[in-house]
Amino acid sequence: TGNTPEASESGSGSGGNNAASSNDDPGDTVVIGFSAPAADHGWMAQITAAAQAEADRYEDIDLRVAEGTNDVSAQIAQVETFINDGVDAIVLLPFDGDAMTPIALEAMQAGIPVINVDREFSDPNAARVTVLGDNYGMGISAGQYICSELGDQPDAVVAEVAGIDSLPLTQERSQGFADALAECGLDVDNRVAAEFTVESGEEVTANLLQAAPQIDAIWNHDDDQGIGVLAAITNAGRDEFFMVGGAGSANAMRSIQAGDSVLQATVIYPASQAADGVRLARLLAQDKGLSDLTDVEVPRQITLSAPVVTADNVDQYIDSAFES
Amino acid sequence: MSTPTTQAPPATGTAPRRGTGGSFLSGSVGRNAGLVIALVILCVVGVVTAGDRFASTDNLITILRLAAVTGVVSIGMTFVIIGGGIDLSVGALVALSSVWATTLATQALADDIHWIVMVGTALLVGGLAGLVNGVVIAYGKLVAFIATLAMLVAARGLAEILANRRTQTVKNDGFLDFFTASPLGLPALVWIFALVAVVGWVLLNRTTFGRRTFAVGGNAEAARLAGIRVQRHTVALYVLSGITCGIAAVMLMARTTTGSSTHGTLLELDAIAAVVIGGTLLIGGRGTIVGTVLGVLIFTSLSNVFTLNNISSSAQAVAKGVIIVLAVLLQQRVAAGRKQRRSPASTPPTAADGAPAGASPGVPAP
Amino acid sequence: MSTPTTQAPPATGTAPRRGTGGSFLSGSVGRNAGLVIALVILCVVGVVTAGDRFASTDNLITILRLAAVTGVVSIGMTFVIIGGGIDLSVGALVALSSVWATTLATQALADDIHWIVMVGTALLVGGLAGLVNGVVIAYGKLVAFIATLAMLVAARGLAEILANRRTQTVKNDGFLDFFTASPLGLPALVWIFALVAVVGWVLLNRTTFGRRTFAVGGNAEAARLAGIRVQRHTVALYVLSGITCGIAAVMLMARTTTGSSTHGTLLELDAIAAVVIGGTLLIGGRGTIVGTVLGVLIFTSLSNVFTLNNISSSAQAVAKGVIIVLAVLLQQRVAAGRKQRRSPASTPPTAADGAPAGASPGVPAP
Amino acid sequence: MSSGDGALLQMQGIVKTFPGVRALGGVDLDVRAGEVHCLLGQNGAGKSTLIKVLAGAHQPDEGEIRWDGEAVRLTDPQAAMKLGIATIYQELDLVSGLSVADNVFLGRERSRFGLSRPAAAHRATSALLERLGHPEIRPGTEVGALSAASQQMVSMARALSQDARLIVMDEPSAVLDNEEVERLFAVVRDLTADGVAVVYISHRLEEIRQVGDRITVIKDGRTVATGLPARETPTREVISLMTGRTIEYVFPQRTERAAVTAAPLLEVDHVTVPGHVDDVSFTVAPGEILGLAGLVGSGRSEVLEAVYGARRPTSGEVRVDGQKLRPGDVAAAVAAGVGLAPEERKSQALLLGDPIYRNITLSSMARFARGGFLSVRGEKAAAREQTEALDLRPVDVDREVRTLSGGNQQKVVLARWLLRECRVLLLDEPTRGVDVGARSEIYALVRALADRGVAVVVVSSEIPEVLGLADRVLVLAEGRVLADRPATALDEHQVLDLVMQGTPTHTSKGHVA
Ligand SMILES: Nc1ncnc2c1ncn2[C@@H]1O[C@H](COP(=O)(O)OP(=O)(O)OP(=O)(O)O)[C@@H](O)[C@H]1O
Ligand SMILES: Nc1ncnc2c1ncn2[C@@H]1O[C@H](COP(=O)(O)OP(=O)(O)OP(=O)(O)O)[C@@H](O)[C@H]1O
Ligand SMILES: [Mg+2]
Ligand SMILES: [Mg+2]
Repeated sequence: TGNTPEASESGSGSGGNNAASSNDDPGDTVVIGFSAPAADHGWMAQITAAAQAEADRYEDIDLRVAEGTNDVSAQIAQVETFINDGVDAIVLLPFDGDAMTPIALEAMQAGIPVINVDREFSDPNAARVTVLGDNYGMGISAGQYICSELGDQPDAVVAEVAGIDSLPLTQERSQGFADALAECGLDVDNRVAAEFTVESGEEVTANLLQAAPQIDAIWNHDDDQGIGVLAAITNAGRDEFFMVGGAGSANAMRSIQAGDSVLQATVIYPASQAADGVRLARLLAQDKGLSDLTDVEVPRQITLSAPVVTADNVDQYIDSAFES
Repeated sequence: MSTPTTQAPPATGTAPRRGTGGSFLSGSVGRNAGLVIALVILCVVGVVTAGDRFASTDNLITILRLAAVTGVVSIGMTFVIIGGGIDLSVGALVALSSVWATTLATQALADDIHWIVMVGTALLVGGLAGLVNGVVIAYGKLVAFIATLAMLVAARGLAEILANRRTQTVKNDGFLDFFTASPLGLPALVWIFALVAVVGWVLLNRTTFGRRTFAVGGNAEAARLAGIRVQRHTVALYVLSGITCGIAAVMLMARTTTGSSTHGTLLELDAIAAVVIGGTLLIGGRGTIVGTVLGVLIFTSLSNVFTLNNISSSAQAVAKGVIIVLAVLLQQRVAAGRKQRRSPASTPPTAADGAPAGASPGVPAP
Repeated sequence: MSTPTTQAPPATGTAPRRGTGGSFLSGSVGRNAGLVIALVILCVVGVVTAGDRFASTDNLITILRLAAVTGVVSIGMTFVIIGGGIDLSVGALVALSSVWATTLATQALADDIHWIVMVGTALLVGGLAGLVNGVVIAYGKLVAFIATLAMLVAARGLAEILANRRTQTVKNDGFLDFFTASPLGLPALVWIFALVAVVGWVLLNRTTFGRRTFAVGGNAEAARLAGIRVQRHTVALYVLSGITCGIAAVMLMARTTTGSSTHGTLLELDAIAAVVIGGTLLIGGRGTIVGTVLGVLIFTSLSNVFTLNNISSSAQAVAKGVIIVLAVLLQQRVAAGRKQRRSPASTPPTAADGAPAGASPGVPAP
Repeated sequence: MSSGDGALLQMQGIVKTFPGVRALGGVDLDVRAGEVHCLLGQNGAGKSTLIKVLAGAHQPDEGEIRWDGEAVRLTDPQAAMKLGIATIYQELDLVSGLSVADNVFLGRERSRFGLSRPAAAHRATSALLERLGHPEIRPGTEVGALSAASQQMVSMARALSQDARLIVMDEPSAVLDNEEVERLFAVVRDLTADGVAVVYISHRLEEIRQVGDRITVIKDGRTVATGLPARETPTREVISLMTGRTIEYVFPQRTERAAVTAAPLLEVDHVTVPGHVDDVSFTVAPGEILGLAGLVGSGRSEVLEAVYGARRPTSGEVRVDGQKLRPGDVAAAVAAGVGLAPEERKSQALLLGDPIYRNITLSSMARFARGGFLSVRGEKAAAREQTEALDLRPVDVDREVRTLSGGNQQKVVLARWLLRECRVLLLDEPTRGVDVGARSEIYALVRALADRGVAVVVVSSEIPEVLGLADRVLVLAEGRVLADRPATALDEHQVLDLVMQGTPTHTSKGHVA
């Protein structure tokens, strides 16, 4: 599941790159509560699936997966249930980091380590460890890639197909993208927002392509909706531009590898974060450290990088990419 | 309800139907016996499968606290639906109220004066948006479904603009302290829910406002001919619903310490489902607060039991669908059985016998 | 529609309503003059703000193609709603059908035999799920809202389990070639939409089935006593809706080259909104296919115009809410005006006069 | 009885137009305090529209209303109620989900600080119902569970509760039986003795003679006669004023029937519906008209419903032409050639929002369909034929049934079964709300159908109607058959006696579910 094949500090991966460490030896059974938003798109589904798969690798992990929900109030109740239940650790991918902060604090105060995944809490004390994808960095990476391709054309038309617009992470990605483009004198000429689903991707892109008769580059935040984005592009018979994806699904990477579509590159947003979280939760609960690191204590924050995958390096990533 | 034979179609308003008011215990709860049984079964399943983890006080409080937000909105929704309308905008109004009550400006004002300013803002915003709904529906004569759908879309957009799509954190300690306290061992949110439910019950069953709500929803023409100002009453119902959204916003703000344009997503479906499962007719004129409260509790306990038993979300979804159908069928059978016992002479209900309006969105159970 | 003077409440069944069938042009379109005007205004705005980018053939085809999926589902929904029901499960059924029709097994079968197997699977799955809806509602006597809500939850869960939450890619070239072709310059999807709309119109207005649908939705008891098998007919309506979901699934598979459990998210709201904005009463017994088609086109053009003008999604939302309300108000005024002209002697509509039932979810425009 | 000459109410030149219809084209009406003023007119003449104008429910286009000599504007129902005008509408205007007491005080709830006082309302309601002679209706009962007659009493109680100076009653007796009409009249006389004026609308001319003081006749939305003395004006004159024709108000000649020996067409064998129908058996021969007499609540409607399959009997069977009908299956009964014109036309028979022709062809659709495709033209032509035969107004078959007057709506239902050409026709109160002219036409029609070999069963609360129209009469009480005799062998008093014998106490008629 790991998208970081070079065995990054996250130390995760069903690839088992570092599975040799003694940390994998069975210990006391650890009950881990896991709560994430509704698995209403491939990346999020993969997050839960990877967490489950990670837990299955260890016979000493008992993972309690709460129903994915986009209702913060319901997600709070799930964490409350975990606290009542006295689980040993909680891996939490909040629908809204700020909104989940108080309940996470409560859990920490109750002595349950909370591993915050993907969307950050507003209070650092609310989590023992924070595993983050780098949303702003993703936008930067995408922007820089486009700059490198188009930097010499100040009039180039750049379009953006964002994800769910009301999520802060979308804002961060767009911000990073805009900032990086500004570096080379470009800006976003057309922007639409989809819902992370194939269908919405197709729909907004169909309209986008009508709005912009001539485009040089498109950044699409999410490879799930990207399938729809590509379908719309094929339907419209357009190929005058190149496209950069986001998240890094296997599908997208195969497309890049084949080089048969406008998709030239994608920016990885690791779907392994929750799996990392589960693994860290186990270590914390069993009072172990990260023996592979110099500082064996589990660190407070881990930010996963957002590398750009192109035809040149796709082979390196494709095996660990998630199927959406 | 009566024997299905004589069940008239919803559109005629002459269908024999179940009682509305009635005394609290013998009436409302009795009439909702099926729901109570469904809830009890759910609890038994919870205890059997999760043991003490389910039956603990903490867990029950968790269920109640989760039920509180949806519950408050559902009470307002009950009024609107009994009055013959529907309010799809509740989730968006919760979001808008929460955002408005947590803007920097409002919070600054709250710091200067008192945190009650934030509460007032939330209620005011909810109430005003409800007023707009009501006026458009009653005087503009727009179909409620469309008018409140438009409000849903617009209010969420406005909330996003106000909040600039960021989550706004509540900084005011007075506010947080007040609403996260647990007087007498019950969280403030649960107290608020209880209060709103009781006030709602009294308002619906013991005041002229409540009587008129039934009349407006049951037969608006008759209500008009009886001298009730139907339009004005309709507006009042949507304002009421908007105010409950404001209350729910305050509760969410307390629970999450944030105001956000994503609060209350799909809350409208939860609320309507709770109201309808609680026996309120979608065509109006009929419904109970107790049924709504039971409906909310059933949905909340269901997810709690699922979470405790670690069922995968997809399987949960399938199970939830089946359980909803079973719960309502149970409620119907029990109600039919009670009816039988009360009037032993009446025909046993048979499938072939009448029950013509299965197709209708609001047809009561036989 | 008539002057508000005589507007009676829905619950009494005496509300003045618009005609149902009528000849195609003078009737349906004429009755929907307000919607046509709204659509024209929208187009004018599109041309003014986006010029050729809006008025180009490509763009119009884009609009039509995007309208097609929602459109097909809305046609089925129109039948269900006219028949006095509601189907909240359509989005989930689209997802389930699309997933089932794109499983490895189905695709293997399709490769062996013919891609029509995939189409057949989608239609069959949709139809069967509709059958379950219909049986639970007509014979189990569950409120349609709850029964189809349960189906929504369950079908999406089942789709997730089937697909293991993966997006399944359509590999069959025959299928893709057929459905992405553009005979006579119009995309296949648009042809399908047109075909479904025409068949739906004929079925509703020119056959005994359609006539029974109006009767069942208008007054189920009267329909039963007139010798119509109401329960059986109700089942047929939900099966019909399920089949349109299957068709929509095929169209989505063609459009996105995938089957996915996330297809059709919130499609139910879009479809119901289109049906209702098209003038179909939520209480049943009244509605037109033409109105529904116009409703779908209005919603689709709206997003198109917004995108062409590069408006932020939040501002789009606010504007959309306001425009929906304005469009419906316009439709009402125009209809009232037409009525006036037809009967010059009649009273000018006054607010004081009647119009009691603003509250009802299904109240027609005056 | 009429006290004082100063008119309490004067309406002059009232004009009211609906889209496409001029319902009132200049009506005058003056009512004195303490009198019973009868309003007569054919179906669709505009009586109900006039009283709705008076009640503030409709705004007139033109005309003047004077109350106590002063011009008033009745902008809404409240304005009329404030003046002291109480109205009992023709269409029951109750909220079926609310209790009796709630309905009586709807809009004028007994309350203190906004909190309702159910006990006070219940007490007051009990007193009113007692005064109306219906103590058995409990104030807490839900109105939807009451029979139509009891609901009428609730409307009445509501009017009385307003302490009005003028009470308008639009066909209050339509759903009542003889005895209840008598009690109603007693109340009316009490009221007028107290100086309250009553506007009384009915199609039963004998009632007008019993209770009325003066008559106003409306024809096609215009007053054609006013202030006629109710008792002295000859029936013939009233009818000709109403209809513009002279019609003999008589029943059609019974056909001399040797047919009694013919094999029965409809056989009802020991049918029991618990609580409603108790072991009822009878047969009807082709060409025979069977009348069912009995008090309201005696189970006559239920017998028809059981025969028709709308209600499922627990035992017994129904045969048509020797073929057993599937119990509880209306469609099977219709397919076997049985038709039912139900008691509550609005809720049970009509698609109010649909045009007339669709209502008429609803049960005969197959005839106009080829391969499921309908010929609307054929439908309309056939419907027009029926409306002409029944003198249904308006003649435009595209008109929505909702906009028709009550009596014309009844004709639409009859037209449906005439078109269907059934072999067995079940008519539940076929002339309820139908004017005298149309009544005679309906009688003639029913007889003509019988002569064509149709077996007809008629339920009516008007005993003379049953006796006059039917060949044979079944007297029912509490769901049992008390007598089965040729109509000629019975008279009104005998029927009433039978009914009374079969009904031990009259409170047992409690119409409570
Ligand atoms: N809401 C309405 N819209 C259109 N036309 C109407 C409406 N109400 C009544 N009419 C028409 O007005 C005329 C008078 O109807 P009204 O109900 O006053 O008759 P009526 O004298 O009470 O008849 P009946 O004895 O059958 O009750 C009829 O032609 C009727 O069709
Ligand atoms: N919906 C109902 N539920 C329970 N009981 C009912 C219902 N409708 C009628 N009844 C009861 O059934 C009995 C027969 O009623 P119904 O009025 O149909 O008799 P009927 O002889 O046909 O009188 P009518 O002259 O009014 O037609 C009465 O006791 C009545 O109260
Ligand atoms: Mg009348
Ligand atoms: Mg009866």
